[in-house]
Amino acid sequence: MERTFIEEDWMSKPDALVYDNHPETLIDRPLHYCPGCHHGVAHKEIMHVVEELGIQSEVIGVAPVGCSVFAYHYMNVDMQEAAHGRACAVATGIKRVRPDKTVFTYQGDGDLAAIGTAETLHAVNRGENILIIFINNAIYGMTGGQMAPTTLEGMQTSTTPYGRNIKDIGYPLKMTDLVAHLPGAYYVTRQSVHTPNAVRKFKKALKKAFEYLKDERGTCFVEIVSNCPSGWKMTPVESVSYIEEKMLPEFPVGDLKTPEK
Amino acid sequence: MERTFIEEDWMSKPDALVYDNHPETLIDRPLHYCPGCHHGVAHKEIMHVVEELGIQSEVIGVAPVGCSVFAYHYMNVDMQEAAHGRACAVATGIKRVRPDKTVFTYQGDGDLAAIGTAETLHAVNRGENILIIFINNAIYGMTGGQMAPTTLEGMQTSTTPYGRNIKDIGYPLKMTDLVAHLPGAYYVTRQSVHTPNAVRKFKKALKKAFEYLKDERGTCFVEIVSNCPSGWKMTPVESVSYIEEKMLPEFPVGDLKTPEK
Amino acid sequence: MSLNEEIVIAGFGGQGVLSMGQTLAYAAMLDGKEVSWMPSYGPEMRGGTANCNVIVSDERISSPIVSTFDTAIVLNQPSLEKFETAVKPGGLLLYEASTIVNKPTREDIDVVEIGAAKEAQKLEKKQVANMVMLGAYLCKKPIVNVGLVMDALRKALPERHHKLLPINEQALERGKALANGGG
Amino acid sequence: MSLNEEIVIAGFGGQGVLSMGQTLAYAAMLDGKEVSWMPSYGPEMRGGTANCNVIVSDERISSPIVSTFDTAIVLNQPSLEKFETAVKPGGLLLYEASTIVNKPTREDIDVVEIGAAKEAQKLEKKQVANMVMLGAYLCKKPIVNVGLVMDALRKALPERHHKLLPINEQALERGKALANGGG
Amino acid sequence: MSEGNGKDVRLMKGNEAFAEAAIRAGMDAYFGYPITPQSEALEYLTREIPKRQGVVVQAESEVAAINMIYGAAGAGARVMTSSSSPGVSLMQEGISYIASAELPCLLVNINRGGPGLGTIQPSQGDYFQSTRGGGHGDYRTPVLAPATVQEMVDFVFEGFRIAEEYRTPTLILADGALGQMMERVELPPEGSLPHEIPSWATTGKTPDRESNVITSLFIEPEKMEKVNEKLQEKYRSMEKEITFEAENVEDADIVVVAYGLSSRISQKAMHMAREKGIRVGSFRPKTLYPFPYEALGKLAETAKSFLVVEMNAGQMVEDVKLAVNGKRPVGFKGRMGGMIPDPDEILAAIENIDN
Amino acid sequence: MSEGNGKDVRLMKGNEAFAEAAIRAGMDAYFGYPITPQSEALEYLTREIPKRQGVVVQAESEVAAINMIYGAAGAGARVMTSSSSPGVSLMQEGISYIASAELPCLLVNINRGGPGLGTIQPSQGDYFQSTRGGGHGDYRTPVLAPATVQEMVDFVFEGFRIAEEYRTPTLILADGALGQMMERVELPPEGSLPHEIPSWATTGKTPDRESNVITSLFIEPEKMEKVNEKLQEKYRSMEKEITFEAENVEDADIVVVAYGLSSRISQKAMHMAREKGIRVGSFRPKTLYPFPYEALGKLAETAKSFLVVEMNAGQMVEDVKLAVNGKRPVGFKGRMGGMIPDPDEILAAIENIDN
Amino acid sequence: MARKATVLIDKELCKGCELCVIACPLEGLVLSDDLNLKGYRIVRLDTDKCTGCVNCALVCPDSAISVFREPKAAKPEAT
Amino acid sequence: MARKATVLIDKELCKGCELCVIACPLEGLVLSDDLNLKGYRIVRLDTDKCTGCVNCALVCPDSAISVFREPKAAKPEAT
Ligand SMILES: Cc1ncc(C[n+]2csc(CCOP(=O)(O)OP(=O)(O)O)c2C)c(N)n1
Ligand SMILES: Cc1ncc(C[n+]2csc(CCOP(=O)(O)OP(=O)(O)O)c2C)c(N)n1
Ligand code: SF4
Ligand code: SF4
Ligand code: SF4
Ligand code: SF4
Ligand code: SF4
Ligand code: SF4
Ligand SMILES: [Mg+2]
Ligand SMILES: [Mg+2]
Repeated sequence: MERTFIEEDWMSKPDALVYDNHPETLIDRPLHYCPGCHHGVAHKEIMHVVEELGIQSEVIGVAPVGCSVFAYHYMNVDMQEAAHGRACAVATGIKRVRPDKTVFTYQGDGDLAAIGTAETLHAVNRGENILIIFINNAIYGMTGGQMAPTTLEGMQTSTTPYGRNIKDIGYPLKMTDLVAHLPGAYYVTRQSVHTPNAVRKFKKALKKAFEYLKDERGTCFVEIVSNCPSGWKMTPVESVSYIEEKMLPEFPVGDLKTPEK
Repeated sequence: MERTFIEEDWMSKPDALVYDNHPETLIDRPLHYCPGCHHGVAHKEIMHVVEELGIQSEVIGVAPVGCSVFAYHYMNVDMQEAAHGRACAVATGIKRVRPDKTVFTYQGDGDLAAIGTAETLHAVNRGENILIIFINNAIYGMTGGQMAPTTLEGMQTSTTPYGRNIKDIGYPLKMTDLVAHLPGAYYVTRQSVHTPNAVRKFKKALKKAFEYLKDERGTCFVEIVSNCPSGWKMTPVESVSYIEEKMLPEFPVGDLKTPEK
Repeated sequence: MSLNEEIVIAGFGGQGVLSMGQTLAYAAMLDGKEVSWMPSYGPEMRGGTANCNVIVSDERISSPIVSTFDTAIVLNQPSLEKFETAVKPGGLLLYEASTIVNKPTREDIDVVEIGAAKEAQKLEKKQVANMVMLGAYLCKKPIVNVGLVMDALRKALPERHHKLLPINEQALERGKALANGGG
Repeated sequence: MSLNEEIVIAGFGGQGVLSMGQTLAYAAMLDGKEVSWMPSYGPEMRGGTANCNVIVSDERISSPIVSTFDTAIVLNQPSLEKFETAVKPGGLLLYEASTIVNKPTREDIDVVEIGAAKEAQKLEKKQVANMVMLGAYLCKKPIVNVGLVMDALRKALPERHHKLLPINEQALERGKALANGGG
Repeated sequence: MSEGNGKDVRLMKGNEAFAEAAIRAGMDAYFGYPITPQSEALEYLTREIPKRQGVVVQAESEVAAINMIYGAAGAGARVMTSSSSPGVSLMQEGISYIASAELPCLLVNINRGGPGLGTIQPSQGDYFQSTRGGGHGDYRTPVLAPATVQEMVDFVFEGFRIAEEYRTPTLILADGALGQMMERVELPPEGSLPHEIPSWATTGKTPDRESNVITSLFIEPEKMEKVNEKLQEKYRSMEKEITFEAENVEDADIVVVAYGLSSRISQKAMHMAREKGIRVGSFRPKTLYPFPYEALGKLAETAKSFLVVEMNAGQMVEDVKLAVNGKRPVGFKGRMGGMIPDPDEILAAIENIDN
Repeated sequence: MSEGNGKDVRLMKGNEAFAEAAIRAGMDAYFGYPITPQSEALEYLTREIPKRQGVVVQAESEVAAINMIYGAAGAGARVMTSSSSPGVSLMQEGISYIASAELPCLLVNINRGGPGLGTIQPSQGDYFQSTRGGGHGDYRTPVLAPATVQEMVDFVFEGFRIAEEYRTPTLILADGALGQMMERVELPPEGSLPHEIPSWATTGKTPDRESNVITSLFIEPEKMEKVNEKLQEKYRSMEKEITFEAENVEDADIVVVAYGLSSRISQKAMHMAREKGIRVGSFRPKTLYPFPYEALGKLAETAKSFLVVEMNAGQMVEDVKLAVNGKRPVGFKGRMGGMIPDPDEILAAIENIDN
Repeated sequence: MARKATVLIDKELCKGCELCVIACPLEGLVLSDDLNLKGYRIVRLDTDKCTGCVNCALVCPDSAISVFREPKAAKPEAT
Repeated sequence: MARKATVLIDKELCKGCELCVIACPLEGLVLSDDLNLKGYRIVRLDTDKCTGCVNCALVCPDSAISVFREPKAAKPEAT
């Protein structure tokens, strides 16, 4: 691997590596995602946060069914692969029997907001002390780009070939807003990872979420407005503009609920 | 039956009967409910409204699994008995293939707000042109008085024998509030039937709901804050006070969303 | 002949129908008998009625649900309607006086009216009407002695309710007396 | 001998791998042959690769999925790695010149490099690289004639794209020429 | 993509073929949820139905989809859903309800490798679930097992007919390969399967009739037993729908029994064996329920042994044994978890018996 | 309610008895959803667990409950859920996942009359679902069929042991009567079934080991086939767990085969028949899967015929036929939809064979 | 004085829940000691002053109550 | 002039998505014509001015980028 190659003398100094692309918490293995897919960004930065907080041995993750079904191939923490939509129920099961652990789910919009609606809302309503990471790319990536509940109005997908028609099939579902309305939710935020600064903000929010979990006062919920270049039939670079121009107006980033409020 | 017995001369005049306890839309059959159960009040008045609107032949109802599973024994309209929690999906199926009909569901809080959470919210989010009647008695009546998602804090049920503990099992779920947040919801209201005036208001709201349905602009949703003397282990009369003093503060009546707003 | 007594106890929800059956079954179990107790369950409960089958036997019990009975103890009118015909010829039908409008009509069985509610009122504890009834039954069919019933109650009731044991015993005795034509 | 040709076509998602296979299968179907076309499907697509099996036969086809091939047409390096070993001895391996870093090494099969992408660029329509490749294949194994391939394209393409037929035909011909050592 | 000889002949994917067939069979509505390897059906329908006739709704889950089917079927519509193994498992409660309420509908399971999330590759691991009613209670569903894309089309028509004639949910069980592969198909003309709204459907109570009620609840066990007796009677009467394909069985020493994709491969193996002089026949049930017990039982009088080939751990083996009833040995050759057997290994299994 | 003779003897409802047994067997967590006729289990546990040890959560549905079970079992806990027929149907996907991921857990199905919403009365209509894996793919679950409230207790201990020894979801299948009735039970002491957190469980990755992963996804069919082979091997190895109860079979002309409640009634009928001089024996499988094929097959050498008695349409009949393998006729007497046969009608069926 | 309004209570439908009792503004309904065939104590009207306000009927869960009111003298029909 | 910071790009991990390219404030990363073994065109650093801002690494989905910055001269240790 080239990354062990030293080009300048100072590079071998201990502090020189300011961004380590493979922290201990990230398994060194090529990702299976399409080029430019934000799942990769999210995985990597979640694991950076786990590394920075030094909680690797406390964490138990739950992977969904969706493109990120193999999250456990990359995240170097104990993990369980849940059935489609049931990650929050699985996380509940884990957390209830291992109350001293930090349990998180990582779920797509099909998983969390379609088939998993009940499990998600009820876990939050019970105030389960878990962290739900919701990666919303407004489409079913895994199965070939079908409409998700979060698909934007007019957006073309393989099951809305003429664009999502509100009258027929309804509105982009704002799960995060619903979650924020539940008293069991403790910290609820929506972020994105489409620019370096967005990534920085996401990391900060995620770190907060992990920390708030320790309060044991309810569910933490972090949405990531994300992309799917393949499903959107765009280049990764185009997908970044689409996020900026279409996704964020519908799903604006920011905290929806904080413990202080 | 005694009700054909005429005590005063004027009683045989055509206009004398100002409250007919058995309109054509209500099947003349003793109800199986416990004494004082509000399911009976709700059934009767829903059918009075159908009668008054003259829509008996247009209406298709969906009964839930819950004490009102036999609603079709009483409501003299075409009906389908849905699986537990799935009434909104069943109603969607009916309405999509019979778009000219008026389709309603009648569901308890276990049915609609626990196992049926996803089906309910997604039907509303799709803006299905159906009417959802949600009878919330804060308990699972049918199965013997277990906790429902809407059970009040501290309330004793057969599965919260020491009172509902928020920390452990979460908060009374306000489904109607969640529904009102969805753009697919057209008219959302919460009513009760515990006093004569409450019944009058409920009827008015229900009539509006049926009428709004004709606009074909989204889902109408009517919650009825209701009782379960058996599950609550109270007399019917005590249950009326409980509604007034405990239920209504948590579930206040009124419109949550109207087409005008 | 070996004992095999099949009983139905039926009435309203609040009348202590189920616990009467349990107490009887428990007492018989303490006596070394094979016993089973089986409640009716389900939506028919919604109407407010409840009933249970109790079987006390010297032999292993096959099914806890039976459709004809050696004894029916009925505490309200709908139960009478439901179970009068289910009593085996020569069997016993005990009923609560105050709740029955249309009296039983069968003549091939032993029909006994008991004013258990009234008797309980006299004891100033209407909850023990079921024990009056049980006492009456045990008078007619002494399949287990009252001492064991008291043992059963002692074990079934939580400690803090043991102060109620004496009144239950009184009720049982009054029931016996009533069934004996006394009281 | 009766015809039974089993082909795999593999490359990146955007390279027209699947439609190349469909066109071939369709043409052979028009020729009265038994055909099957089977895509790879599933998460391995996430990496951006795609492949399909095509079988053209005089006889009823048993399984549409086979693990060794008479011909492999590969359009990128990972596909070469995956399928080089799967070509039957004596079989044919066609590969796209521009995407292959490490060349194939087998000597018991017929290995042909085709600069299909470059050729398509010359035609100023990079989408037809797959047809160049198909032409090259049909030169090596004329299991169906180019006229039928054009018929297949005509039927498969929506009317509004029929203006593209000529350039596709050109591409097919260029491919044939390339494989013939020409071009 | 038609051949232009009057017949409507195309090269089609199994998933698209059965979707197109449904439109042509006059399907009123489809409710479904994406899952590999059958999502193309929903995709095809969302593309075609807006241009043609009917309703198509992407449900929020398979649980919702099957209950939408219940509702629409109860309202008298001709309806279909499709899914693959995990999704079909989620439908089991709903299917039991539909069977009990006696509603007609067509379900398609494009079987993938299980259990659990498994693989998305072709499998026949859902045989038990399909033929024994994976849901609760004593119900069965007729199960049709196509072996070609053409049959994916034909069995849609057949499936709707059976569903409506017997008022029963009817299942097409095919493996992932049949859903994904393209083959030549000839499509029947649109509207060739007539359909009237049945009188029992919930279409609004008119003054001339009592209210129609669709339910599966019969709280008194005496009534529920009657319902069950009626169902069992119906299942018995379905025996006349049994179909199968037998080849070379007359003189066969060994009969290979297989359905769907594995039957095609088995037939190839049979031909290979015949070339080697081994007298092999092939028997393919097209209906897995009701199962051709009788026809297979008769073969036990002439054949010396049976070999069942499945893409599972040997589920149909039980039915074959029940048919053969101890008269002859029943062997098994299977692949699991998404693997497809090849003709050579079946041939080897045949030769193994023969020796 | 103990007898006070040292032993802990009580008069208990089946539902409460198995719940109490679970606490005594060291259950770490229970996740469930109310449904008649088994809601008393959840009620009992919500009452007892706060005073004792463990976790109890009322889930929002059976789908959620079974997935909570998956999570908790994956984290190494000893877990149980219970439900009744429609609820168990909803769990089928989850059970298939648990089987595939090889997680131990105990499931209790207090079977009621189906299909559909049906009745809430006792039934054995879920035999197929239980023994053939109602979910997708080639998995099985060991199935224990208690016939007394005492066995409802004993089989909880047995069930946890089997679940953990084989890393498999294990099912107790009992009918509604066994859940609702009270009988005498003797309770084993608390903590008599040791339990350690298994090394494969997700308990947090420590530096001394790789991360633990619980999954049922093996996307390459080659791997998934391996997983399946391992499962099949495991199922074969379970055969040593087969248990049954045979009475009067040595000299029997007719063997009545029944499980659960119907076996009790059948035994009564057997005694009645013996009194009439008919040589009847009774055979009761306690494990429905793995099924005692061999033991029953041996009886086919001495008995002249078999009569299967079930509270369903004749589901175990298939297993008995598979065991008897054509050697003897297999008759059937059943009631459906929540009806319970009485000894007289079984006797009549016996006499019918005898003549 | 003749009554202006009255209610009819279907004895066999009444379950004695007393919801009508607390709904009557006149406190005109009372639980009697009579049992119906189901064994419920039933309600009866114990006033001549009933106004026909229908309150009781509205809250009765069992549709046991119908309400009658003396019609106003019919207006002479317009010709 | 020696570089003050640089990035290392793992060639075999890069998928040529260009998200890093648009993230670099210096426009210092470019898609090269080189293919890696998977057949992706890969990105390379085309500047000496890299500041080590880590923007590129943050947005790289495939963890292909690590960033190095010359450490400040260590402060003399307190004794
Ligand atoms: C029960 C069930 N239904 C459907 C599927 C098929 N399926 C797999 S992933 C998925 C949706 C993926 O979309 P999303 O959750 O948004 O994740 P993404 O791939 O977009 O990251 C579906 C429908 C399944 N595996 N299981
Ligand atoms: C799948 C399934 N799970 C559980 C049940 C059992 N069940 C029947 S009704 C009910 C809840 C009833 O509560 P609710 O909906 O509030 O209605 P209520 O009786 O209070 O009117 C439950 C859990 C069932 N029938 N089906
Ligand atoms: S399909 Fe979409 S979500 Fe899935 S890996 Fe590709 S780009 Fe990412
Ligand atoms: S149990 Fe409760 S909800 Fe059900 S009928 Fe009785 S009072 Fe009504
Ligand atoms: S109609 Fe009004 S006044 Fe008359 S009894 Fe009823 S509530 Fe009382
Ligand atoms: S409200 Fe109706 S049921 Fe209740 S007491 Fe009055 S009349 Fe009887
Ligand atoms: S570290 Fe900053 S300056 Fe350097 S290449 Fe990356 S984005 Fe550009
Ligand atoms: S972001 Fe990463 S994968 Fe994408 S081009 Fe840059 S280095 Fe390559
Ligand atoms: Mg998505
Ligand atoms: Mg309720």
